[in-house]
Amino acid sequence: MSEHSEVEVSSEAKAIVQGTQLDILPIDLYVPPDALEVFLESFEGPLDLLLYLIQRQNLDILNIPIAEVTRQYLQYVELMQEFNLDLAAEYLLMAAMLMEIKSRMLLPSTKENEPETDPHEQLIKQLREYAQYKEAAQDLDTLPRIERDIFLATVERPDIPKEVIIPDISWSVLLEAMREVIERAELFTSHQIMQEPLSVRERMSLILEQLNSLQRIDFLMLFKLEEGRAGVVVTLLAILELAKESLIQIIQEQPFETIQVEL
Amino acid sequence: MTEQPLKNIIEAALFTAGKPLTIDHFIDLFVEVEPPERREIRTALQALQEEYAERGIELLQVASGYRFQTKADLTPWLKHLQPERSPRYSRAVLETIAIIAYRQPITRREIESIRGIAVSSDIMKRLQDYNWIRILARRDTPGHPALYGTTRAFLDYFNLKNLSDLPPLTELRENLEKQSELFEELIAPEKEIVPTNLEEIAPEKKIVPKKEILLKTNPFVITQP
Amino acid sequence: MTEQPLKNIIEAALFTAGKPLTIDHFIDLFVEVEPPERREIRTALQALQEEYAERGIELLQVASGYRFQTKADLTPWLKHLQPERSPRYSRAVLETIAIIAYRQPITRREIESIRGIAVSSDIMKRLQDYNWIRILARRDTPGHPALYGTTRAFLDYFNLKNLSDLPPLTELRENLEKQSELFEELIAPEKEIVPTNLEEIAPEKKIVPKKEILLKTNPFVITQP
Repeated sequence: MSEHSEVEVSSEAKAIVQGTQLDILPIDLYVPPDALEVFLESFEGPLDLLLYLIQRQNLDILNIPIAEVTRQYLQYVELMQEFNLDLAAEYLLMAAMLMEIKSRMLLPSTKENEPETDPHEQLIKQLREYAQYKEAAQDLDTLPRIERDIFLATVERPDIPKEVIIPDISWSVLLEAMREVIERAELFTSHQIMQEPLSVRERMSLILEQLNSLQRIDFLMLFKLEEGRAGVVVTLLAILELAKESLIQIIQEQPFETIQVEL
Repeated sequence: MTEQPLKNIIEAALFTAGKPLTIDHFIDLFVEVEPPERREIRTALQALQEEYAERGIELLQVASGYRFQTKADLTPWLKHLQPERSPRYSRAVLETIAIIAYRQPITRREIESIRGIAVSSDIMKRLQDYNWIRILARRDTPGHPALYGTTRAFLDYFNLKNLSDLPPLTELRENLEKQSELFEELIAPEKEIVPTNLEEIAPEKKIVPKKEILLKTNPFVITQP
Repeated sequence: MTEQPLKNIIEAALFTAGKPLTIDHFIDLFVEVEPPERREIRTALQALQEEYAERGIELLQVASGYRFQTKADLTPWLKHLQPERSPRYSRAVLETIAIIAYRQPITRREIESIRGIAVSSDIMKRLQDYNWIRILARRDTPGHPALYGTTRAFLDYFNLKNLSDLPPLTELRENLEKQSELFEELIAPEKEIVPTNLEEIAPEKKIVPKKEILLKTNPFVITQP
């Protein structure tokens, strides 16, 4: 289930082997557990898995050999359990229902014990409906859309100053965006977002701003005594960090002369 | 104010508005002078459409109004100008929006029962963030579940004028038509402005709840013997 | 790739670039195919200039290249165009401002390497238009890239006294999870009460953002004998 990432591989391809897309897993293929996990998680739920099993064998949805499909389905569910995958409860429910259908088919059918809703019919109805929307989702994905296939034509209006309207962004939405960035950044190990006191980075910005207007500033002027020891430490760390990143230079022209900081 | 051909005013407005424009928008441009007739505006729009037919861009009517956009067959060249890769949407997102588009008004539970699996709050929130869906009403059943529908912005994004432009569902054509009629009525109150303010559509929306309580929607009735 | 008139490609590019384009820009559009001669591009631009002479917009050559702009005498009408009351913002905008807030002073390249995707000039310009970011200095490396930081206005907008009011990154996740639970309770009406024993067999789905990437970059390894 890949609900948490926008970028994903083509939904049809189950795997890529030596550059070739495989839509169906070869039988008797040794699959490393990690890859199997990915494969199983590429299903959007039990209906999707069932559809896959049915379509893989070119079976008609209306006429599924329940016994065989149930057997295969249970195999996958067992695999998922074996690998301790977080198995959505829907998968287990489906397993229970398949077994129910299977056992019902073994019993002689009598009019009295026929339930109002036959689970077999119910399942076929469900599968057909889901298959429809799965297809609709694929169709939707192929419609021409903004940013990918078509671009909006706009023209500057140089004579009228553009009015800037700040969008209404809520605090929680911003935090959520940040959380996603962290998740993504962790994939780029060389760019780990380090844990760093924000006050230092803020002070770095402030120092750069001061230097922007003054070019050169007395080192001691950057410290504010009223901020206390913690403030001094933050300022010092900020200066050192800026120097380390070669954003500022710390200069002392003569011994014992005042230390200067400049851009 | 000098005399200007209506067509040129409409053309320049379309290029600078940054959003699709309706006939009402064009009328609003004429504050100090007598506004043109709606009929004249329609004629001018039609003339523009014809004049741009053979160009690199075209004048198209989408759900929220008229807009100029590039022709789809120029994409291979134009994509080199776009630094941002266009987003790709996960199957969960696409299936959920497809179900909402074809089956609206629909509750989250109903979506879940079609998909056979829980729909995470994250997906619903994301669709609202994209401004593709909104809450149309609440069902008068216990819990008052929200009924979701698609927005004009959704249609705009997929280059559609209305819901009936969606590719027909296999086998379900007649049903769909009935549903779109129903939907057209529901969507009618929404006039010019697509609610872009998310708080308006979903006042309760805050943070993506990542926790899905599964099992809460069991689409299958298992009869106990 | 089908054959397209050069003039149409140039025209569509000018309308979608969001900045003036030079002849070099046009040549860069032809990545997969033989680029046209500069002379041909100039001829096409001239043809476009003539074709737009009587329209509501015109093709002009400014210092940094060619661009379309509206004719000055249409200003009286265009000034009545209502800007969108609540403009849309993209995830890219949110992510970019969040990264700048946490990692300032930072260059655009560095933002891109954290996001793993290009950051368009448009986004940087918009954030500067909002007065949320500013250029603090320029790094003393080739190209002298600008170093961005957040402004007072940014803090004010989000009601922060200073940057250290932002939650530390490490806590951000846990907090969000807690808030999500709280939120789940708030929207409880939509939710069924799940017996606790069911929750045990329904372990919550974990987020697996790495999975897709794994599948893409590290497909099944078939061991060769």
